[in-house]
Amino acid sequence: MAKITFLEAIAQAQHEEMARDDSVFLMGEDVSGNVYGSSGGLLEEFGPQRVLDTPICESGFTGVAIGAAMVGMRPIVDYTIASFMYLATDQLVSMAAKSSYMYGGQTHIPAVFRAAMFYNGGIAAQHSDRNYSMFMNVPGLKIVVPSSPYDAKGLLKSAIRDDDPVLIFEDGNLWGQRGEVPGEEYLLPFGQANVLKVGSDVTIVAIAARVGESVKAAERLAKEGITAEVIDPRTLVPLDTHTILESVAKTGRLLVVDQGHRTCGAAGEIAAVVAEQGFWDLQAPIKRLTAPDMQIPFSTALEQGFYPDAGMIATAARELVKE
Amino acid sequence: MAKITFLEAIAQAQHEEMARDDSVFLMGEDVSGNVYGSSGGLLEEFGPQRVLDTPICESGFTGVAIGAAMVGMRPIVDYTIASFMYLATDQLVSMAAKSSYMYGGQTHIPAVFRAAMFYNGGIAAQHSDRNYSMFMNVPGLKIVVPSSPYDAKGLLKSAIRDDDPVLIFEDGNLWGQRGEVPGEEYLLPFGQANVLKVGSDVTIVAIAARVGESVKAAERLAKEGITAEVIDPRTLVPLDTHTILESVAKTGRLLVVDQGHRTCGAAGEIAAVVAEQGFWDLQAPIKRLTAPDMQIPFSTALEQGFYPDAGMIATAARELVKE
Amino acid sequence: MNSVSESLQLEMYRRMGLIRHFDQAVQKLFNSGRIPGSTHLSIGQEGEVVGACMALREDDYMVGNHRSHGHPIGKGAGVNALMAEILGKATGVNQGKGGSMHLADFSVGSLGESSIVGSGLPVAVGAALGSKMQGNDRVTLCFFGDGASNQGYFHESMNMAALWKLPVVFLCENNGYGVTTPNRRAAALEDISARAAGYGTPSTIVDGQQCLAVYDAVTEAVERARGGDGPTLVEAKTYRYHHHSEGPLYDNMTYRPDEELAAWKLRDPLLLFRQQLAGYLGAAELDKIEEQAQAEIAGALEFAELSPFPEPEEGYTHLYRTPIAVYGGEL
Amino acid sequence: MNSVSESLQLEMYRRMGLIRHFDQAVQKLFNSGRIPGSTHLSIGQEGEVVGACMALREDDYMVGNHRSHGHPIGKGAGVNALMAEILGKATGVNQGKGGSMHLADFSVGSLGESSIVGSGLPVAVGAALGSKMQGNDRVTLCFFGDGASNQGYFHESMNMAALWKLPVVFLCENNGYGVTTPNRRAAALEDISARAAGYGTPSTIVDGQQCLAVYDAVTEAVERARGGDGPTLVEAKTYRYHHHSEGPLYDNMTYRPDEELAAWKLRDPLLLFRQQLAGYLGAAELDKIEEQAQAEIAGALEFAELSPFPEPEEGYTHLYRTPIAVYGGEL
Ligand SMILES: Cc1ncc(C[n+]2csc(CCOP(=O)(O)OP(=O)(O)O)c2C)c(N)n1
Ligand SMILES: Cc1ncc(C[n+]2csc(CCOP(=O)(O)OP(=O)(O)O)c2C)c(N)n1
Ligand SMILES: [Mg+2]
Ligand SMILES: [Mg+2]
Repeated sequence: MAKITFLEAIAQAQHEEMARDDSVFLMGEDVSGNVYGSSGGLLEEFGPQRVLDTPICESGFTGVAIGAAMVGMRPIVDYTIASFMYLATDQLVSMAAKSSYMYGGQTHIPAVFRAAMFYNGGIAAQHSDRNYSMFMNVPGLKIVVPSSPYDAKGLLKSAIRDDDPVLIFEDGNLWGQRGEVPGEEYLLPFGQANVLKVGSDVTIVAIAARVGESVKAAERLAKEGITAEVIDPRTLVPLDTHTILESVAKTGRLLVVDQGHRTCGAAGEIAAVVAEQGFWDLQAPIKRLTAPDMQIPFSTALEQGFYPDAGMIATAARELVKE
Repeated sequence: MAKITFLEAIAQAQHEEMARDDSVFLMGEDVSGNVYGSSGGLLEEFGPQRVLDTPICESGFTGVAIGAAMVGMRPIVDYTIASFMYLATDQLVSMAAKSSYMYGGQTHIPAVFRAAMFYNGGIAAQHSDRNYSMFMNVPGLKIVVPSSPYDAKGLLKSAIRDDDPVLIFEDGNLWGQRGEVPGEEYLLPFGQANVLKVGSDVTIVAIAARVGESVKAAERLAKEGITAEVIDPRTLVPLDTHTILESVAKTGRLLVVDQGHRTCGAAGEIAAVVAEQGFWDLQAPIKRLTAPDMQIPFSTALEQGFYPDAGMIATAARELVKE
Repeated sequence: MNSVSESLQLEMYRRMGLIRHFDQAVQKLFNSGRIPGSTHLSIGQEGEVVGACMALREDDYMVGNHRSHGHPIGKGAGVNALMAEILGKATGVNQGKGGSMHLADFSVGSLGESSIVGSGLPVAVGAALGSKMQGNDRVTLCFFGDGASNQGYFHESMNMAALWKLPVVFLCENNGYGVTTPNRRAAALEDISARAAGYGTPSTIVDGQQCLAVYDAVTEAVERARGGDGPTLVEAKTYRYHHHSEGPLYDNMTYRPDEELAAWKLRDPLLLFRQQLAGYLGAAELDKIEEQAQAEIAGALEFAELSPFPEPEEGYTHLYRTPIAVYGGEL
Repeated sequence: MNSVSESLQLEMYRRMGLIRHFDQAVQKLFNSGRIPGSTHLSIGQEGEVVGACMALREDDYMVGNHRSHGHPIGKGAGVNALMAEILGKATGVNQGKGGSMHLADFSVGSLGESSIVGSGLPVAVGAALGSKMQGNDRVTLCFFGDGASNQGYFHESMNMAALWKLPVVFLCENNGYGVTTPNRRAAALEDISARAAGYGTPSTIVDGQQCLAVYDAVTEAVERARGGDGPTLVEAKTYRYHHHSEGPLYDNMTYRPDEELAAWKLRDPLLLFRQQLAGYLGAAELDKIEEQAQAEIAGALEFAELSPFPEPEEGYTHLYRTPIAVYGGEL
């Protein structure tokens, strides 16, 4: 199997789906220029109509995508950075998420909204958002957080074929990471978690780039005789609660690791689900490891330590196992 | 003490603070016309400059409020309906919440953003949002959810004097409700929960209009010999975890009641805090009662039963106590 | 105007009548407490609604807003399912999920009525983009109010449509007010059409009470759009006889002078239509049409009344086209 | 122009030199990996930056954007704290929390540089509203790019400012591109100033490479604003010599022709300033000023380099002015 980067996997998925289905097109600021590397070759192959550069107007072009979807197109919107979704929140919530429901199924919005998260890069408060949790609170959206090139490709292809609005949050810290991706076509279903490590002492549920850190932590813990089960939900909506609960039934301990803010974040949701449905299996308090409820500073001297890394994860897991 | 409506309490708070401090002013669509009843008399007393009707441009006029706050004004922005905050999300998150931090304390944004929640009124998906949870995920904001006229007045006055951006979510179902409000001036501090009923069998934490439903439920339960402790956090950011944890230490059981959506909602956050910090006190699984993760339908035939009422709360509490 | 066939004129008059009677029926229902939420009537604006919609082809698209009982009717929707929707019935066009503020009928190209002011504008541009990409020659008509024209959406949508020369017609229903705020206290210039110059887009102001004048202006705009020459901004000056929405909220409000309302009523679009056609189409003929419209609405009302409410379980459908498990309350 | 005093002209030249050398120093730092994140230089645009800022009074306000190393300098900020901020040091103007995209210095009326494109526009309008309410006569100058002019914020801000006749000057830095997209592929009309007509707002196009021309245009706009006659839109045609941001992302990109860049460099704002003043201000004098500017930046660099990084605990301050307990990571 070829080893390609996360970004190349995204590019491949877009390429394949655009070749397969004429109604798929890409839009966003500077997409034809392939500034970040996820749209390379698309302009040459599909032309400027299907690789559509937009003016800088996130709220407007999100509405454009929704309108196009209503008449049968399948837009992929690239926001480049997740922070810019705030400008498009009205269209994402009031229109994309609600149209199918409020029109009683007369329409549906098969659109994909891609956004990269560039936290941990000295890019300061206005560009470092990891805001999937806010959108998890909105019924009608599906939320995808791939953690590897393989997942990115398979989940993005599924998202493009999905008939509902799908938000894909790409972890910028993974963009350059390489991983094996098969040559043959494959799709990954929504709502099926990936168990990366099997273990019986503690369950670690991790999101996006925290998955890799958790695997590293699990490897360190293994040397100490602690076996951690590492679960990547892959999609946060729908959430594979079954796999998580089964794991907790076995381990009795849950650590949730998330680079997002804590309050009302994805980690809290997962914790709440287990506190409700897996309570009798728990042998210790649930623990969340998240970014602080703080805005993101520019200086590396300040930002370092903001996001849970392998060391912090291992420490937290060790403490949990002791309880 | 006089019995006044929730809306009158809001109007009083605004009136008193505008009279006290020249830098306080009200802005929003149709505020001078007092359409909904929270700005009555203000135009006559303070004139059109301090009761400023804006064009319909939520993103823009939110930015205007922020700019005015930066130069020393203390705007109160009235969105009328919380659903319209989605248009202003960029300004609320990228500017209001982040400015103090990213400019290293050179500035701060003493602005109040008021929004009413009109769910349960046949007003359909685009006007029925109860979206405080989304904003709880944003560090830098303070989030207030009053549940009575007394609280509304005291908390709004505190919000206006607070030096940070405060979002106040007013439950439209409470606007007409009457309650006692003292003639003398008072302020309510942020981060101090209100214990409405003392009990030892189960802790019920409820938000906004769910507080009244929970009190009703507690009264029914009392007749059956079950004593429920009903806690209203009053402010969700900051959250008075201390009062909640102390209560759970006594009751061993937690029910969280919220009219918001479930996933990544306020109820989940409260559940997660207790699953982490109050775990050893718990004698039963935590339970959330929330609106479904569904958009809001127009037809009363469909919307009824969407939000936990006294009956549903009592049933859930009974089940919890049995476990 | 003389090119407008007699049958088309009759149909215009019929649809104006349908809208008038539809909204009058809705008003009664609302006053008797039968309609939850809030409802916005377009009585007084029927001329521009019908004139604009009828300039479209049947397979063209139309986007409305919160004041959109008339828009789908103008586009040719059947009134039964619309009325049933207003009452929250299972037979409603949205099966009771949308109600008064979302009266869309996709089967006639009515692509949704979003009640978030201004939010329909980019959606209309998107539909036009879709048509262009699909290589068909459909045009999208977008209704929006004077108040909506102050949203950023207006600017972004005008710019993209002009830049990409998309087949879209922007129809500003300038009824002088957004809720209680007069346009002159919300927009820097009273003529919204003045803004078109910033995008190199043609624009025109038309008397919204003259159905045929609107028809002509929009027909020209539609031709331009269909011919690949991009958008046009048509501003129809009009008036709503009712307050912003039904109910007691606006009783005793003085935001607009009584004489203003009275003056506009003298220029009622149905009245003007009759005057304009006098001699050419007989009064008896027009009376008959109006009576038929009234009867059709009475029938719709009966249909709606007799229809069942949806079952509670129906509240949990249609969120997704490809459903996933979600927390569903007590179900 | 002749009314501009010699000392003011010298100061203009000095600030242009400061900005040029500041950004050149930043470029070197970035290339050597000393600056995290991304950084946007305004080399080539110094003329409009300084010309506009110097038309302000010291107590006036100014709002910048992502390309705002120069804006606070133009407004009179000291360069030490700015440079220290770029390096993420504790002595930075934002104590290391903001960095290159947020170089605000509130002490000189620089009210923040928001890197969300367009978001500074309504904030500037708000500052102007505040001034009006407070009854002082301060003016707010708002910088924004050609790309930003396509955001809804532009429209909403122009409308409110014009409607309320607020003391604000909108300065569009039209450098022809937003990242790699030429203005003509993003805006329906190339002249952003054409949009002012839609709000009844005066507008003017000015050669952004001619510092004094910009100064004159903005001075007029500032006078209008201060006099209570509302906003003006000034469009400065300019060019950035560098790509959108530093780093390898744009290497080998062909979105703009080499000849275009070369042609603009012939009209370098510092060069043109010297030419225009030739004879009037001596070359020697100007050389000296530029050398002093260079030395000042060298000093700032040294100050920044020698300054300590903030302590990790500092990452947990300033979120609120009235602090509340929040989850604070490992602290
Ligand atoms: C984004 C948003 N802001 C505010 C409202 C409340 N609102 C509903 S209609 C309306 C006035 C709209 O005025 P206009 O666009 O002129 O349309 P008209 O009602 O006059 O037909 C307002 C403010 C809303 N629905 N959406
Ligand atoms: C809302 C938003 N969208 C996109 C971006 C990414 N971005 C940063 S600068 C820029 C181009 C801005 O162009 P322009 O306004 O012309 O300013 P210039 O960079 O040319 O000075 C873009 C797209 C952003 N920062 N904010
Ligand atoms: Mg109107
Ligand atoms: Mg530019």
